[in-house]
Amino acid sequence: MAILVDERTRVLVQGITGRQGQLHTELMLRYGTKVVAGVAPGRGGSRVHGVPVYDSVAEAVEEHPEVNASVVFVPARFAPDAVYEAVDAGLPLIVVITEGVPAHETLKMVAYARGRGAVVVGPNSPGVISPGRCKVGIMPGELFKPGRIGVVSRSGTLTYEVAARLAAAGLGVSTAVGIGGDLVTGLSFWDAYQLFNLDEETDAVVLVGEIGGTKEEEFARMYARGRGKPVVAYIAGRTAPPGRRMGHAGAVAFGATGTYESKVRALEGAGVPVAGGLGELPQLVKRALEEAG
Amino acid sequence: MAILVDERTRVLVQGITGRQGQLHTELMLRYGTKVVAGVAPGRGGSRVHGVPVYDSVAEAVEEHPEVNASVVFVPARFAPDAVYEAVDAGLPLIVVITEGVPAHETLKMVAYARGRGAVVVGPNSPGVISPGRCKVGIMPGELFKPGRIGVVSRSGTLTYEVAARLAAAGLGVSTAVGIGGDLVTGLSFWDAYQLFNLDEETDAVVLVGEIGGTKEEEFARMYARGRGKPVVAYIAGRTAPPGRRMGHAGAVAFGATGTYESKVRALEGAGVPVAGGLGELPQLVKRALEEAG
Amino acid sequence: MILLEFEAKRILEEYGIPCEKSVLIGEGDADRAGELVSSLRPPYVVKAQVRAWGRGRAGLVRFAGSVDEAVSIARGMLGSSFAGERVRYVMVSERVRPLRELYVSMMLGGSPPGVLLLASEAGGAGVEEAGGALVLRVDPHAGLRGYAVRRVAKHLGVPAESIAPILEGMYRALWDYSLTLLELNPLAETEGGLVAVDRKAVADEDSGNPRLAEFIARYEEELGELQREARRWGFAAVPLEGDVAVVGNGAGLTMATLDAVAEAGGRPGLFLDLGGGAAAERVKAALLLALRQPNVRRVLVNIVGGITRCDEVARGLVEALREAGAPGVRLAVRLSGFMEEEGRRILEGAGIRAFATLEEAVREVVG
Amino acid sequence: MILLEFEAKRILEEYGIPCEKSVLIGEGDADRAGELVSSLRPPYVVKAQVRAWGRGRAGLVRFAGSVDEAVSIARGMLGSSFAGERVRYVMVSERVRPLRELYVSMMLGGSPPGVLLLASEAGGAGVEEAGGALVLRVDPHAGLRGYAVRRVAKHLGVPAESIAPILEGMYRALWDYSLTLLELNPLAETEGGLVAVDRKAVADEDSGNPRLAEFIARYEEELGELQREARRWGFAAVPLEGDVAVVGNGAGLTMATLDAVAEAGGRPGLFLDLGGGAAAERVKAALLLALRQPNVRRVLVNIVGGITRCDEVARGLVEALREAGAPGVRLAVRLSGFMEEEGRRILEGAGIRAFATLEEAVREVVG
Repeated sequence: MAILVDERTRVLVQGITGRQGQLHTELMLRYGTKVVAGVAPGRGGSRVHGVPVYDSVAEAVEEHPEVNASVVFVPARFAPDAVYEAVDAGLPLIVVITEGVPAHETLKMVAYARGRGAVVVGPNSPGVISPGRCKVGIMPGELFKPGRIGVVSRSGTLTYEVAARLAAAGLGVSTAVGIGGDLVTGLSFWDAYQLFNLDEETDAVVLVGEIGGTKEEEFARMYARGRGKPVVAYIAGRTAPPGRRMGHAGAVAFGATGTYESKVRALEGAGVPVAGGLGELPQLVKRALEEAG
Repeated sequence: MAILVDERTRVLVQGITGRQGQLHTELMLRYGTKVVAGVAPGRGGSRVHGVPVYDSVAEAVEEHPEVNASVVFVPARFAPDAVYEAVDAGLPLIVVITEGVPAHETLKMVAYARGRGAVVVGPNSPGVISPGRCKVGIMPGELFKPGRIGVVSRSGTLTYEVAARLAAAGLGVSTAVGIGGDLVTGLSFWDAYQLFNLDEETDAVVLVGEIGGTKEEEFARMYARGRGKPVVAYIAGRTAPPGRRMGHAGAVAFGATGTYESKVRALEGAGVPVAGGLGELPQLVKRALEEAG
Repeated sequence: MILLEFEAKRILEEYGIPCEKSVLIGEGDADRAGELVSSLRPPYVVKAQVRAWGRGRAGLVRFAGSVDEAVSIARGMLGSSFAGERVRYVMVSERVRPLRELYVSMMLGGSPPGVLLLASEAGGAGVEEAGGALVLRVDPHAGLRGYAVRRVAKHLGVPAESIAPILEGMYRALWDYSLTLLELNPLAETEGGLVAVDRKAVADEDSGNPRLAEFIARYEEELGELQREARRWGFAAVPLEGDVAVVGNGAGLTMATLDAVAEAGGRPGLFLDLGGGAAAERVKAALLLALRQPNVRRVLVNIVGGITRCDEVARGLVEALREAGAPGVRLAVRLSGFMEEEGRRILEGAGIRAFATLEEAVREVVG
Repeated sequence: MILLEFEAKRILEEYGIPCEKSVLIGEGDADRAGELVSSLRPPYVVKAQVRAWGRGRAGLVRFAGSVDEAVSIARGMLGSSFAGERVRYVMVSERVRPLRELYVSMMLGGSPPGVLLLASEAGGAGVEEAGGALVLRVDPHAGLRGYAVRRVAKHLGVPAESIAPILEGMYRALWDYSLTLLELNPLAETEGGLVAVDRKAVADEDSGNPRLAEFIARYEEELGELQREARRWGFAAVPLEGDVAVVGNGAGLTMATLDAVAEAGGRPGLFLDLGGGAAAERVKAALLLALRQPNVRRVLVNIVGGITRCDEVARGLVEALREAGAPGVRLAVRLSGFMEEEGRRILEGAGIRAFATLEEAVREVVG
C-alpha cells in the first residue's frame, strides 16, 4: 500500500526538458518509477531519456490516460500555471519540487486544487518516496530502506538524514513525504498523517518539523483531538535566532510565533514525544512502537 | 426518495426577518417544511413565526446541527455573502431565491461552493419542492401533486403552470427544481437530471427551458453522450425578439446564441422531444413513459 | 445590455488590444463628418452603431473609397431604423485587409459555470456554421492561465506571444466591466499582427458596476416612454409589432403566453412581465401602461397565482378599466392558483370574463 | 522580510486605516529632529525602528512629554544596536490614550492554507499569554466576507462599521503587498474610534512584487558583506555570535547541525545553507566566505549527498583550503550519501579528516 505513490503510480514530468527535469527523470526511471510522459511547451514530439514529451498536459494525458501523478520542475514563475494545468487535466496528485513560488500564489493554487480533489505536495518539496516501489521527487533513493515507518517532513536533506538513521537502527520507511519548506504548502502534516493512519503498512509516523509558521502547532491541535498511530517528532532550529530566515522560506520565527518552544510545547502537550536531538529519534520510534504493541 | 429535499430536510432561512423571508417562512412551515432556524445579522435572539433567529449561520448551525439546507432571501447586494457563509458553515444545499445577483459574483460563489461540495440552486430560483414532503422555496405548494415526474426549470410561474397541467393529466411530480432565471446559476439542467436518474421515485423528467444562454444546449450535449431516463422539453420564447431581455436576466438571445431554434435543434438532435406548446407537454410525457415501458 | 460597437472598442483599446483606427460620427456631428473622416486613411468601412445583431446583412456595414463617399453613406445611415432602433452613431474605420479572419470570444456559461473561451480559425460571417471551434472553460478561480493561451494559439495557428495580450486583455475587461459576452469577429490576421476589426459586448445590467454608468446612460436615452415607465414599476416590458398586449406574472410564463398567442394566429404587440407578488396598484399600472400603447387593441392577462394573489390582480384590473375605459379594446384574463375563485368573482362583478385555462383565454383574445 | 514599523504604517495609511500622527527621524535628520517633532502635539512616543521583535522590553519604546525630551531620546536611540541591527530610524508619534487595547492580525497559514485572521480583546504586550483569541480562516477564493467581519466585531465588542474598513484594508494590503503577516497590536479603542498605534508586517521576499521594491532596497542597505556575498551565490547565510561556522546542504539539515553543535556545547558563529546540488566552485566559495568571517575559528561542514555529490563537495573544500590556508581554523567534514567514498578519499588525500556521522564531526569540531 504505502501512501500517495506506489507500484501503480504513473508519472508525468512537467518541465521535463529543463536541467533538473532531465536529471531527475533519469534518476526516477533508474529507481524504477514509471515515468510515462513529460510536458514542455513548444517541445512536444521530442523525447527525454526515452520519455515522450508533449506541449501540454491535456495532450500528454490524452495519449497516456494512465497518468495519475505529476511532478513539477518548472521555474517558480511558471510553476503555478503548471499546477493549474495539471489540476484542470484531472490529475489527482501533483508534487511540486520548484522553490521560490510566491506564498500568495501557492495559497490560491492549493485552494483551487483542493476544491477539485487534487492533492498538491509542496512547493519546495523533495518529493514522495515509497522505498523500493516508487519515487516521485529528487531524494537519493538508496538512503531509504523499505519498512513500516511513515516519515513526513518540511525538509529535504534532513529527511534523508532521518531515513538513514532509521535504516541504521533497523527501521525502514513505508513512505516518506516532503511537504515542502515554504510557509504555505499543499499537503499538511495532518493530511499526511491521516493517510498514514489508513495505511496498513505503516505502524508509526516520524514528523520532522522546523521553526517558523504554525504547521506543527496545527498538527498538534488536530492530533490532540483524535490521535491514531503513534507519532514521534523532531524539530530543527532550536538554536536559530528569531527573525532570520533559515534557508527555507517558511523557516523564520517571529515573536512568539513559530518558535522551537511553541512547537515542542504544542506537540508534547498533544502527546507527541519530541526528540532532543537526531540521535534520539530512532529510540523514540522504537519505544513508541513497543508502547503501541 | 425524491431529489435534493425530502422529509429529512431541515431548513435554515437566511434573511428571515425581511418581508419575503417572513412570508415564506410561514408558507413553508404551513406546507410542512421543517424550518428550524433563521439568520439575520443583529437580530439574533428574536423569533419569526416561532423560528429562532441567529446573528450568523455559524451560531445557528451550532444550536441546530441538524440543519442540512439553507434558503436565501437576502437582498442581491448581500446574497453572495450569505452563500459563502452557508458554504463555510458546511451546509450541503443552498437555495437562492434572490433576484439580481451580479452574474460574475454568481460565477465565483458557485465555483466556491462546488469546490467544497455544496450545491447552490439559483440564484433567482423559485426553489425546490418534493410535493407532499418538503418545499424549500416560494412556489404555491397546492399546484404540485405528488408523483413520479421530475421537473427542472429556469422559470417560476411557468413551472407552476407545467405542474398544474401535469396534475390535470394525472401526472404527479417527484421533485420540481427551479434552477433559476439568471444567465449563471449553480445547479445545471444536467446536474438535476443526474440526480433524477439516480432517484428511484422518478420515471421521467420534464425540462422547462427558455431562450437565452446555452443551458439547454449544454444539457443536450451531455444527454446525447449518455442518456438515462426519458426527458421531454418545453422551451419558452419562440416568438421573443432577439437582443431583448425577456424578464429574466438570462432570457436574451444574441445572434445565433440562445435562440429558440438553437435549443430545439440541440435537444431534438439529442433525442429529447420538444413540445410545440404547453398543451402538448403532458401527452409527450405519457408517450415517453410508455416508450420507456 | 448589449453595448454599441464603439463602446466595446473603447474598452478593448483601454486594455491595449489592437483595433483599427476609426472615428465616431454622432447625429450632431453631421457637419464635422468630413473633417473627422479626413483624419483616417482610405479606404473606409462605414458601420451603423446598432445593438441588434445582423446589421451586415441589412446593408448597415458598407465600404467607401473616399471621404465624400464615406460621409454620404454615414449621413444616410444616421437616423435610419434597424430592428426598432434608430441609428444615432456611425463608425467610420480604416479598412483592414486581413490575411485570415479569426474568431475569439469569451462568455459566461458552461457547467460548472465559468468563462467559456471560444476560438475558431473560421472567423467572419461564416463562424456560426463553421463548427470546429475550440471551446475552453476558464474557471473563475484559476483565471486565464498560460496553458489555455497556448492551446488557443495552437488552434488558431498564431504565435502565443501575439494572442496572449489580446486574450489577457479580454479576460480582464470581462471582469472589470461585468461583461457576459465579449466577441472579436473577425480578429484579423494582418501583415502587422492581429487586429480586432469588429467586436460585440454584452454587459450585466444587474452588476451595479460603476464602470458601466456611461454605457447605461446612453442606453437609457434610447428607451421609449414604455420602457421608462416599466422600469419605474419594476416590470419587464418589451415593445412588439402586433396588437395583442401580453401581461403575465413571471418571465417564463409571459414568454410562453406570447408564444401561445402567436401559435393561435395572434400578433403580440407588447411583452409585459409583472414580476412576482404584484399588488393591485401595480397590476393597475401595468394594464394602464399596456392600454396606452397605440398599437395595442387586445390585452391578454395570464396569472398563475402563488405569491401573486388572483384577487389582488382582479382588483387592479377592474380599477384600471374603470380609469381608462378602454373602448374598443378586447380583454381576456386567465386566473389560476392562489385566490383564483375570489379573483374570478371580482372580475365577473365588473363584467370581465375570466378563464381558467390559457387556451380559452387565448382563443378569446385572438379569435 | 520583516518590514520596519514605519513602512507598515505607510501601507496601512494607504488603505485608509486610522493611525496616530507621527514623524520619522533618520540618521541624517538629527538637525531637523526638533522641527519635525514640533509638528506633533505632545505627549509623544519615541520608537526605534528595528526589525526584531521585543524592542519594548529593550527600552526602545519610550514616552516623552516635550519636544526636547523626544529629540533627546531619539538621538540616543539612533545608531544604537539591537539584536544585531543598527537603529537607522526613529519614529516619534503622538501618544494615543486607549480606552481598550485590542489585537488584530492576519497571516498566511492554516490547513487547508488560507489567511488566518486573529482577533483578541486583550491586545498590547499581554496578547501572547491571554489566549481566547478568535481565529478565523479566510479562504483565498471566498475573500474576507461580511459575516467574518461581523464575527470579529462581535468578539471584540466594537461596531461592525468601525472594524470593517480596517479589516478590509488589512486584507487588501496583505494581497497587494504580498504580506505573510500584518499585525495591529495594539489596535487602540479611543474616544475618536479605532486607531492602529503599533503594527508589524512581514513580506514574502519570493513574491517578486514590485510594490516591495522600496522596502527591499532599504533592507539590502542593511546587509553586511556576508549576506551580500551569500545572496550572490544563492546561499542562505545568517551571522551568529559564536565561533563555529556551520555549513550544510539544505535548510533543515543545516539547522539540525547548528542545534547539534550547540547541544555539544559549541557556539555557532555562522549558518550557511549551500542549497541543493552544490558544485565544487560553489562549495569553495562557501568555505572561503565562512573563513573570512572574523568570529569564525572552527568550521563544520555537513553534507548529505543526494543531488549534491560528495566528491564535488570534497573538491571544493580542498580548493578553498589551498587558497585560504586557514591557519588556526579547525575543520571537520561529515560526508554521507552520493559519492561518499570518493569524497572521503579526496579529503584524506589533502589531509582533511572526513567523518561518516554527524556526531563524530561535531565532537571533532567542538571538543
